[in-house]
This record gives sequence, structure tokens and C-alpha cells, in this order.
Amino acid sequence: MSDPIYWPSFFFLLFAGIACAFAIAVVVSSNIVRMAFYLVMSLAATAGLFFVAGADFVGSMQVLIYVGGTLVLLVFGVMLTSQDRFISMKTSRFELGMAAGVGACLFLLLLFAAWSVPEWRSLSREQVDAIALEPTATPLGMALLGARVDAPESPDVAGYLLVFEIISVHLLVVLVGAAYLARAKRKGSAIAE
Amino acid sequence: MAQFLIAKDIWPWLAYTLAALVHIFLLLNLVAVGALLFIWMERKVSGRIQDRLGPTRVGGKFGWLQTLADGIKLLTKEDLMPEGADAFLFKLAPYVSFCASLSAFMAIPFAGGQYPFVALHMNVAVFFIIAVLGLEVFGVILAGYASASKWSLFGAMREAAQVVSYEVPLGMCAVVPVLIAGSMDLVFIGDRQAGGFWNWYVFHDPFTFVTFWVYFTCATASVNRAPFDLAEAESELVAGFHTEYSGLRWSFFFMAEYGSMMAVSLLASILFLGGWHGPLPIGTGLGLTFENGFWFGFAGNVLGTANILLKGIIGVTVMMWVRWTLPRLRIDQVITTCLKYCVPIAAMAFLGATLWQYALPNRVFFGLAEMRPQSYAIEEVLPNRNSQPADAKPVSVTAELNRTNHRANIASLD
Amino acid sequence: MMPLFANILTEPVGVAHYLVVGAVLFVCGALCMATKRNAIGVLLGIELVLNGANLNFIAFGSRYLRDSQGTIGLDGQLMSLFVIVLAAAEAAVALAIALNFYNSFSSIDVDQADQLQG
Amino acid sequence: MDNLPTLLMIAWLLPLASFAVICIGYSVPQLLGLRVRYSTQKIASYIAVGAIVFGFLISAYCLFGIWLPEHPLAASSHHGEEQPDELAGQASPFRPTAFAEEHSEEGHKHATNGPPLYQAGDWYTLARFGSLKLTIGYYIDTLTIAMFCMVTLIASCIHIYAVGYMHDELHDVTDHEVTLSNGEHLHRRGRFQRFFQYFSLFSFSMLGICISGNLAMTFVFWELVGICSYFLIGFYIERHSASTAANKAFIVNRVGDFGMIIGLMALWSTLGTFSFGDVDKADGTKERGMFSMLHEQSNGYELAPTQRMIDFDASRQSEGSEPTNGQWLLFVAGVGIFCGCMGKSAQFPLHTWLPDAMEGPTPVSALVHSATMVAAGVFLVGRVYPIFTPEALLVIAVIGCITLFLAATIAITAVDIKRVLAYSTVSQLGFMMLALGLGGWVAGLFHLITHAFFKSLLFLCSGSVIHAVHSNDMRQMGGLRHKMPITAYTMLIGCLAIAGIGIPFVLGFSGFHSKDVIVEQAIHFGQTNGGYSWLFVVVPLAGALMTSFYMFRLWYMTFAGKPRDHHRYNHAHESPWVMAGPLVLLAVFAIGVGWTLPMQMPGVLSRLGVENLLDTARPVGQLGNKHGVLLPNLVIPDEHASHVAAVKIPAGWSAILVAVAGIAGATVVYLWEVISAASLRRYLNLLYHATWNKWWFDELYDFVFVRPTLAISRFIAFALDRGLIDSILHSFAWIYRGLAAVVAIVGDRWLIDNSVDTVAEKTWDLGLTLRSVQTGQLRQYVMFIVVCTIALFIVATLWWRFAVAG
Repeated sequence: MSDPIYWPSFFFLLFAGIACAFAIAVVVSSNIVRMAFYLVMSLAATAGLFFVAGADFVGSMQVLIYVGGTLVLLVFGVMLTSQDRFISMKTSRFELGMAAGVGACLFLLLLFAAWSVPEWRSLSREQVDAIALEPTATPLGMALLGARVDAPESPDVAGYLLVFEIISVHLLVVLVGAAYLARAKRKGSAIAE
Repeated sequence: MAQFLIAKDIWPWLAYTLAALVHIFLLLNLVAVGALLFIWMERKVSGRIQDRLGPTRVGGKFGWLQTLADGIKLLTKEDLMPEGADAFLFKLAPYVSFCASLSAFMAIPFAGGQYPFVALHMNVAVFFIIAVLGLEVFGVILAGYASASKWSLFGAMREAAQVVSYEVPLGMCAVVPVLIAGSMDLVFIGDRQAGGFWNWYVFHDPFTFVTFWVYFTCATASVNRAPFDLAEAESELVAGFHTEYSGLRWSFFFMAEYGSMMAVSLLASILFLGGWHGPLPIGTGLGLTFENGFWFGFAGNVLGTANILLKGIIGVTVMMWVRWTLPRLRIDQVITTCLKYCVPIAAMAFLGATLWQYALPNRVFFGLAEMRPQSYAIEEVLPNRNSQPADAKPVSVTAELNRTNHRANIASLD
Repeated sequence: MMPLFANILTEPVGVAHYLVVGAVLFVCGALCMATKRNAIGVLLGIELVLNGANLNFIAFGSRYLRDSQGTIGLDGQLMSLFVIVLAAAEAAVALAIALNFYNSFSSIDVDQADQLQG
Repeated sequence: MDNLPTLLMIAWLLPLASFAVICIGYSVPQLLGLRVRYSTQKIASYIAVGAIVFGFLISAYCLFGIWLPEHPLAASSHHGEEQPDELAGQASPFRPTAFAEEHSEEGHKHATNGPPLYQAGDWYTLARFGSLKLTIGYYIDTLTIAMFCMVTLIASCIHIYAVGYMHDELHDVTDHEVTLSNGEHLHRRGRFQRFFQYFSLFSFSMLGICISGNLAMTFVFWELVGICSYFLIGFYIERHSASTAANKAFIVNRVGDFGMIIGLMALWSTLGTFSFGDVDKADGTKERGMFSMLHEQSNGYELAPTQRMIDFDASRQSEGSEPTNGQWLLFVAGVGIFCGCMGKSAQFPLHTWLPDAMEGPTPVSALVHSATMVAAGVFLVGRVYPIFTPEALLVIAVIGCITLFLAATIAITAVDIKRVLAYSTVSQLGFMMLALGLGGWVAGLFHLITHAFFKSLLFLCSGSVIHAVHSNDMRQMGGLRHKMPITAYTMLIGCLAIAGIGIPFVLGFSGFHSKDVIVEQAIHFGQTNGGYSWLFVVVPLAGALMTSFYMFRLWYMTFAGKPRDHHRYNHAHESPWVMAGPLVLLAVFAIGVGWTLPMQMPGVLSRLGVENLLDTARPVGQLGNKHGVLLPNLVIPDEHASHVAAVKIPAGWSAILVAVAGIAGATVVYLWEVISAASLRRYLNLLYHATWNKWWFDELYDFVFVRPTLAISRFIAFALDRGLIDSILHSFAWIYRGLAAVVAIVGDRWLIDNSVDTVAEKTWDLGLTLRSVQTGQLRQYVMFIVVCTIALFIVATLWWRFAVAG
């Protein structure tokens, strides 16, 4: 029994709409806390897009790390620096216009690029329905450990163990670095003005 | 459920809509009615702990209508907003919290088997729930900021620091059962523990035993319950982040809080305490499985749902018990507990459980018992030293994954 | 050019649709970086930009959006995982820098951070 | 059989693991400034002991569990057991093997033997430079396994003993022999763990030499042994004497190693390989080793220079000289390698380091003198025996002969208990070299193994004595047997063993058997060559006489008679069991290690004995008489032929006679004191002084080498360096300075400076212009980036279109 509405597309439209709307809201808004809130909504909707594209693990990661972690950090920053005059800082009208023009150019350009390759258009409904569903978490985990179970027929597809390790170390370094940068200054360090 | 309806020749869009409505109805009721029950329970429990009776006036001997009366009071209360508040965010904040708390229930299975009782059967459910529960803090922060009150702001900041910190050990602890089961699918994890309490992951090995307690501590902290309720420390911050709230908005925060408590308790019972499986395999013993027919399995699942809800309620009760027993910690003590104790213990337990699993792959109950032979194909995904022949190619893995029919979440979308 | 929204509700979406959403996020992020004077606002813009890029990775790696010969497979998801993780790291460092900046200037206006002016 | 290399590798690497553990676990933290607790340090010794004991167990399993069942001795022997031995007492259950066997003459016509049973292979290829391949390989034959058992067993005993002996290092130490500039004695932390760390490395290195499959690897471990001995001799590094002794040992060894490198190069450049045996390659073929190249099967396994050697030799031949066909080259290679052995085994010109090496703790001396360092030299001669030409063997024999005599004379007058033993070691090493040089391969290595046991016993006993009386000087001892009976009587067993006491042709202490075969071979050599070669019989016999004399002198002065220093005597005590236990164990071996079990014993025990074992490992081409080429009259006689009765009987009687005579002499002089030692000293004044001053070798070296070197250096430094070279250089400098001044003004300032300045100014101007772009405004930068991206995209698109279109 066929369905007039193709549901993944429906959810794509839903999430894409939310993501784009809130992304634009981020730009338009001038209140920093609201911007953060819009961003969260946008990112959460992006996570939904990930789910629709079949990347459930990445979507969860997006929610967990970005929305749950990064943005809490951001809000934290807002709190620490929240004084009324910083909450909303206006930019000059000229700059806004300039940015809008350039942004429009960039967007048109990207649109052009996205639409100029025929292979990037949709598949037909039958083709998509024929694709078997595959969970992604296990292959992703194996790939991070250096084994590509998703591409067994081409053994030279690289695993990501080294990258994984490098990023782990990188994270550690970053944590140390951030703690160092944000540490309480010793007494007597001059504060400007 | 949607598949079931489609199989009964119902239009897919109608089937999906119906299924969604039923799920939403059930879950909303669980959270809302649960909150009613828990608020009443909290009062009774605290009363008993403090050697008094608790509510008795409304609703007869047990005061069981007390919360309903409270609800009516809250509904009729004036909805106030401070003058300097950010109106948009102020109004939005309780819903954000509540939505986050409610969404977590979306992925929690209440019974397993071939047709699990779950709104959204996710392959990465554990991750999803932890991630979504973490979103609850966002509503709290927005509330704290938007209230334009320093008490609220303080509460919200504390909450932010606390939740961000406690998500680390919480995630680590949750990963341990995932590691042992070899999947993040909660239905799968729950069904792995079928067959009696000796199969529960809390008793899997000493490390999971430790992990369970660390998990429960961190869960208590991440839902802001005493002794970690710094965000609403009424002795210091009036009422913390919800100082300026009243009426229905306020009650949304409370529903979110009790919902989260229930959610983490349910998660704990699925991850560690066998989920919908009782301490003794009574349902299976009576033949209530899907192998014997759909309705047998359905009855078994209803039994399992009762089982897991009972476990969840017990978990919540323990949290209440803790709340009325222990004094509140200072913020530095809270963070110390997390970073100096919970994180290292969780990390060690994780490592230990890994090694244990490597050394004794098919043992349960502290390694004393052999695991019941189960033909879970996911075992072959993980390099199992005992069962996998040395020359097995990873080619088979994808096939196995296909065969196991772990529905990717997109399945629930189309 | 094929109409974008003609039969979008009845037919599957393709990579191009995702790319359009990604472009919107990217441009919004870039604009955010270019127009916000608040350092935290700039950071929000960066997050948006990264998300736009992530969306593209996911789209190119997805098996449902185009025939499987053309996808970059799991690499797309892996890349976006790395981007997410590194974005978290970057946010931590950037916040630390912002705090430091605030400590030094009692302000988070990036326009004041022009010590590097030539 | 297949896992034999692996097992031996484990036994070999265990001490390395112990070394690594101790080094990382203890020494590195200590270097980083942590103070490792003494109770923790104690664990280090357990690690080391555990490693070496486990190594011994593995080695013993390899010998008895793998090798012997696979290659039973009875079957592998060349000689029929059924031959009657008419001289052996039928009553004795133990019968020295290969004893008085009849050999028919025709048996020796074809008597050059093939290579012994061995396993050779490579574990790991370190590097490959063209045809030069450096590998970590193995060459395992009976000798290797026997050495493994011997080394690990003795090292185990010494390790255990050292746990007791070194306990002083388990607390802070005040070294009374080191006085600081402020007049106080040195006070330092104990370094118990360091001792065991080096011990483990030492054992590892020695085992590495034993198992090594090629000369390059041998050389590596050779040097490792050297550096370990350096560390251990200099263990009390703060003592000046210890540090100089360590230096001396190291430097003297380098002299020998120089010769060894020459030998290595000679071999490699003509053979193209370092490996001893034939190594299986991956493709199933064999990679030929040195031995099979020099002893072709087609040649009846006779030693013959390879074609490359002959060609090489011919290309160097001057007009009219006798062609040597590569024999000289082989001689040089052999002597070169022997030079290395000379250094390690303290042979005659390079023997001076060994007595000085007594500065190390006594367990070190025991290890150095029995199982490891000095044994390495003899072992290497035994290992590369197939490349020695008869002339090279003669050199070895001569050197050994000189060494054994000189050292024995010096030992007679030494009063330091450890020095007596040290010189006795040198002397015994001389015996071994002599035996090897005279063609007695089994005799030399047999003596090496028996000597290892009784010499380690003797050293550990002396260590026990020193531990008890805190002095090395025998003149302060006496009568100690009442105080420390275990030490006294185990040492007596050691003395009897080294003196070679036994019932002729029947049974005796281990040294009896091994010394007997040496004397047999010497007499056989004398019979074959005649003339001056009888010196090779007389001198060893004199040496043996002196050996038994000074050993019993030592024993009497230490343990018998009246105590000379009552303070020390009263203070003396028997050592704890951790030290006495190894003594007893070693004493048992010192008695019995020379024995051979009769054929009637079951299983692997049948005919079991060191001599029989070694006989199965006899290197390729060593049976039958070998005739010299450069010295045509020289004949290295067949070793088996020395067991005939005509040689055996005089050898047995003369050996036992000199041994008994030596003991008798010592008894007369030092126990009964019929003749006082002082009057003897007066009678033989010159001789006494000569030996007392060690034949003035140290002075001689000082005069011949050190002082001239110093004088020449001084001359070069002052006259040549300062006077000539410096003034030339100075004048050059002056000229250059003048030139430079001109260049500086003309070239530098005018030409270069101007141009560079112009460039700099232009750059500066450009920079000033460009700095206005650098606003420091983050948001503007973002805009730049976006705009430039768009621009790039447009340009690239246009270019692409253009390129496709055009």
C-alpha cells in the first residue's frame, strides 16, 4: 500500500525548516542568550537531519556533545561575562548590509554548487526502499579502532585508529590548555584600564 | 506498533499517526501521573522518615488526593513574571525542561521481546537518553537567566557546572553495560539479562557492581536531587532557578524533575537490574513469550512493564530516601565528589569491566555462572575469543548486522 | 534546473537538498562571525559553520541519498564525528580565551581586541 | 627439538628482562631523584635470582629433556663402547670415559670428523649492508647447551650468595676506604639493586655469547660483557683503586678487541659471512656458514682456505716469495680472534687486569672468574676452533704455557686471599688455552667447565672468609676452620679439586679428570713433535705442582694453624645459609662434575658426563693429525689418540705425583712449619721479589708503553703543536684578517650593504602600506575570507570553463 507522503522527506523538511529558521534567527538576534538558545534548536534540528540521513550515532553524538556539552559551556561563558552592555551589542547598519550582501553571494554560490552536479539529486523511491537498513554504531566503533567492517571488499580502506589517538591526545592537550588559560590569575596581575 | 498496524492493512500515514498518538498519550500520562504519584509519595516518605504521618487531610486516610489538590491550586494560581525578565525565554524555559525530560521516555523500552514496548526503538538508545536528559539543564539555565534575579542566576550556574561535570561519570558508567552487552540498543541490553537476577549486569562482575552505585550517585546528581540539589538550595538561594516561577510553569519544572528521576531510574533498571525481567524468570516459565503466540508475548510484556515500573518506582523511592537522609553538600564538595571520586572510580570500573569481559567473556554473576546460551548474533560482531574461529573475516559482520534486524531508527520513520 | 520543492514530499530527498540546508547553516554561521561584536556570538557562528560542514559530510556519506557507489560511506560519519569532538575542544579553548580576554579588558567586544592592528 | 631455540632464547632473555625491570623500576626512579626504599630494593635481588634460576631450569630442561633424548650419548660417540678397558677398576661404578681406548691406526686415516649436530638460524636481522648481514642468530650444539647449564647454574649460586653477601648495601654505607677532602669517610646510599641489575646484564651478555650464531653478534655481547665487568669491578666507584681497576680491565680488553676486529675483518672480507653454521633460508636452501666454507665436505672436512682467500693472498704476493695459498690470512684471522680471547681470558701479555679486578665485590670476582668473563675467551676459542690453523694453535699453546707458569709463580707469594685465587685463575686459563692450542679441544673446554665450578666455589668461600674477618690479607687469618667449618671444608674440597687430587685411572675430584686429559694431550703432543715441544709437558706439570702448593698454602694460612690476629679471629663467624647453601651445592659439583656415569644407567643418564657431552660437540674437522703448512714440521695430534695407554699411564701418574708433591710441600712449609717460609724467602730472594712484584709486568708496561706515550705526547704538544703548528696558524690568521678588513670595507659596506638596505627600505614601505589592511578586527577578517572564497570560486569556475572550452 503506497503512501502519498514520503515520510523521510517530510521529516527532512520539518527538521531542515527548523534548522534553517533558527540559524537565521541566530544571525538576526542580538541578544546573546537568545542566540545561544536558537543555536541549540538549530543544532538539535540538525541532529534530526542526521537521523533522517541514517547517521543515528552521529546524531546522538551531536545532541550529547554539541547541544549538551558545547552549548552549556557557551551559556556558561555568557553567564560569566553577562553584563547588560554585553548581552546585546549592536553592529553598524553599514556592516550589516555589507554582510548581508556578501552572505547572499556566498549562499547563491553554494546553492549553485549544490545543484550543479546531477549525481547529487535524489534517488527514486524504489531505490531507497531497496536499501537495507544498517546500524552505524558498531561499524563506526570498529572504524575508530582501525577495522573497517563496513567496507570488507576493499581492504585498503583506511581505519581511523591513528586519527582517533591523535584526537584523544589533542583533547587532553586542549583540556589542559583551557584549564591553564582560564585559571585564576595570581594576585598583582594588572587588569587593563 | 506502526508495523503492526500496517500489517493489519491500515493506511501507513494513519498507522503512524495512530501509533504516535498512542505513544504520546501513554508517555505523557506516565510522566504526568507519575509526577502526581511521586509528589504524594515524597510527602509520605519524608513524613515517615521524620516520624510523622505526612498528608492526611485530603482524600481519606492516606491523603492520596493531596497532589491532585495541589495541582488544582497550581492551575488556578496567578502566573507572575518579573519586570526585568526576558519574557520569551522565561516562558519557554519550563517547556524546554519538560520536553527534554519527556523525550527521554521516547527511547526507553518498557518490555522487550520480538515486539518491544517502546515508542522509538533506537539502535543508540543509551546515548540518546543521556544526551536528551542533558538537555534538561538547558531549560534550567534559560530560566535562571530569564528570571532577571540573582538567586535564579546563581542556581542556574550551579546547575550548569554540576550537570556538565556529572555527565562525564554518568556516561562512563552507562557505557559499561553497553560494553558487556555489545550494543547500545536498550531492548537488546534488557533482553540479555533475561532469566533471573544472576544474569543482571549489576551482578555481572565486581566492577559492574561498583559501576551501578556510581551510576546511581551520578544520576541522582544529574537530576538535581538532594544531596546534590544545589540549583534550588532553598536555604541559600530562596528556591534557586525557579524562584520567580509560579503556577503551572513551576509545576512543569517539577514534572520535569520527577520525570527525569523516573527516567534515570528506568535506565538504571534496564542497564543494570534486568529491566523488565524479574529476579526469577516467572513470565518465561509460564510461557508468556512471543514464540507461543502474539498475545502470550503481549501478556508477558505487560507483566514486564509492571516489573520495570516497579523497579523505577523503587529507584525513585531510594532517591527520596536519600534526600531526606543526607544533608546538602556544598558546591565544592559536589564537584569534588564528581571529579575526584566518581570519575576515577568510573574510569577504573570501566577498565576493570573491560578486562573482566575479555578474560571471562561468557560468564555472569561475578564469573561464577556460565551464561545461558543465547543465539544473539551481535556476539559475533565483537571479536569473541571463544566462539569466533581465528580465520573469520570481518565480511560476515555486516551480514550478521543485517540479519539481526536491529532496526536503525530510520525504520521507525518510514 | 530541476525544481527544488516540486515533489519533495512524495519523493526521497537527495544530497543536494542536504547541501542546501548545509549552505544555509554555513552562510548563517559566517554572517554571525562577521557581524557579531560579542566574542561568544562569534563562537556561536563558528559552531554553525562547523555544523553546516558536518551536514555536508553526513549527506555525502549517507547511503539513502544517492546510489551507494558515489557515497564516501562511513568516512563521512567519521569525519563529522571528529568535527564534533574537535568543535567541543575548540569551544573549550575559545571560551578560555574569551574569559582571559574578559579578565584583561573587562569586555568581550571583539572590536576591542585589535592589538594586532598594523 | 623445534622449540629448543625458543626455550634457550627465553633462558637467555630472562636476565635481560630482570635487568630491564630493575633498571626501569629502581634505577630510573633513583636517577630522577626518588629514594627507593631499601625494603623495596631487596625485591630487585629476588627478581634477578628468579630470572637466573628460571633460566637454569629451562637450560637443564633443554639438556635433559630435549637434547639428550634426541641425541643419546651412547649413540653419538665415535667410539665403540664394547672395547674392553683393561685398566679401569671393575669395582668402580664410575668410570672416566674415553679412557684407555684402543685405536687402530687405520681408524685415523679418515678420521677428520664432520660437523657436530647443531641447530643454526636467525631470529632477527638487524641490518643488511650489501652482502654484510648483521643478525641476531643462534648456533646451538651440545657445547652451547652445556655452557648454558653451567653458566646459569653457577650464576644462580652466585646470585643467591650475593643476596647475603651484599646485604651491607641495604642500608646507608660508610666507605672507610674513601676519605673525602674534609677528612670524613664517604657516606652514601646503599645500591643493592644496582648490583643485581648489572649481574643480570652480565649473565645475559654471557649467555648471549654462548648462544650467538655469528661472530658479529658474539662481538656485540663480547663488548657487553666487557662493559658489565667495568660496571661491576668499579662497583665501589668512589674508591680510587676500584675505578682505576675498572678502567684497566676495560682498556686492556680493548687492546685485545682491536686484534679481534682485525680477525673479524679478515674473516668477513674473505668469507663474506659471520655466521658459524649453515642457516636455513626462507626458500629452503642453506646459507653457508664459516665452518662449512672452511671445511668442505668434498675435502674430507679438512681445514682448507677458500678460493677467495687464496685469490686474496695471491694478489698480495710479492715476486719470488713462497705462495701460502691463504694460509697466512687464516693464521692472521685466527690469531686476531685469539687476541680478543687473550684480553678477555687474561692471557700472558694482557693478563694484568685480572688481579686488579679483585676490587669488585667478591661475588663479582666469582662470576668473572668462573662462568662469565674469562670463560668467554676460552669459549670463543672453542667455538671458532675450526678456523684455527695449526700455526695459530701453536701460538695459543705458547701463550697459554707462558701464562700458566707466570701466574702460578706469582700466586705462590701473594698474600691477598683473592689475589691468590685471581692468579690461580689466570694460571688455570693458561692450562685451558694450552690444551686447546695443543689440539685438546675437549680437554680445554672440559677444564673450563670443571674449573668454573671449583673456582666459583673457591671465590665464594674466600668471600665468606672476607665477610667474616673483614680483611683480604691471609697473614691476618689462621685457624678459621673452627669458626667457620662449612666454609673451611667446602674450600678444602675446592682446593683438592683444583689441585687435581684423585685415585689415578679411577676416580677423583673434578679437576683431577680435566687436568689429566690436558696432561695426556700435552704428552701426546710431545711424543708427536719431539724436541722442544716437551716443554709443553714440563711447564704444565710445574704449574700443576705450584697450583697445589699455593692452594694449600692458602688453605693452611687461612683455616689451619693458630689464629694470627685474635681480634679478627674472635670476630669471625660462619656465614648465613643464604651464603653457605650455594657453597655446599657448588662443592658437590666441584667433586662430581668431572665424573662420567656408566653405560648401564637408564635413559639419558647413560654415559652422562661433561667429557662425553663435549665429545659430541667436537668441531668439524678436528679428528686426526693436522699438519702445519707454514711450519711443515708442526703436527697437532689427534685428541682421541691421547687416550691410549702409552700416553695415559705416564700422564696419570705424573699429574697425581706433582699434585701430591705440591700439597706435601705446602704442608711441610705452612702446616708443620718444618721449613719456615721466611727462610725460604731469604734463600730465593731474587725469585721471591720477582714473583712478589708480579714479574714487574705493571712496571714494564708503565715503562714501555705509558711513559713513552706520555713523553711523545708532551713533545708533540709543546714542540710541534705550540711551536710549529700554532705559529703557522697564527700567521695565516693575521693575513686573513688583513684581507678581511679590505673586503669588509669595499665589498660589504659599499656593495652588499647598499643593496640590502634598499631592499629593506622597500619592504618597510610596502609593509607600512599593507598594515592598514591588518586592522585587528576579527569580523573584517571573516569578511575577507568569505569574499575571497567567493572570488576564488568564481575565478576557478571561469578558468575551468575557459579551459574546457579552449
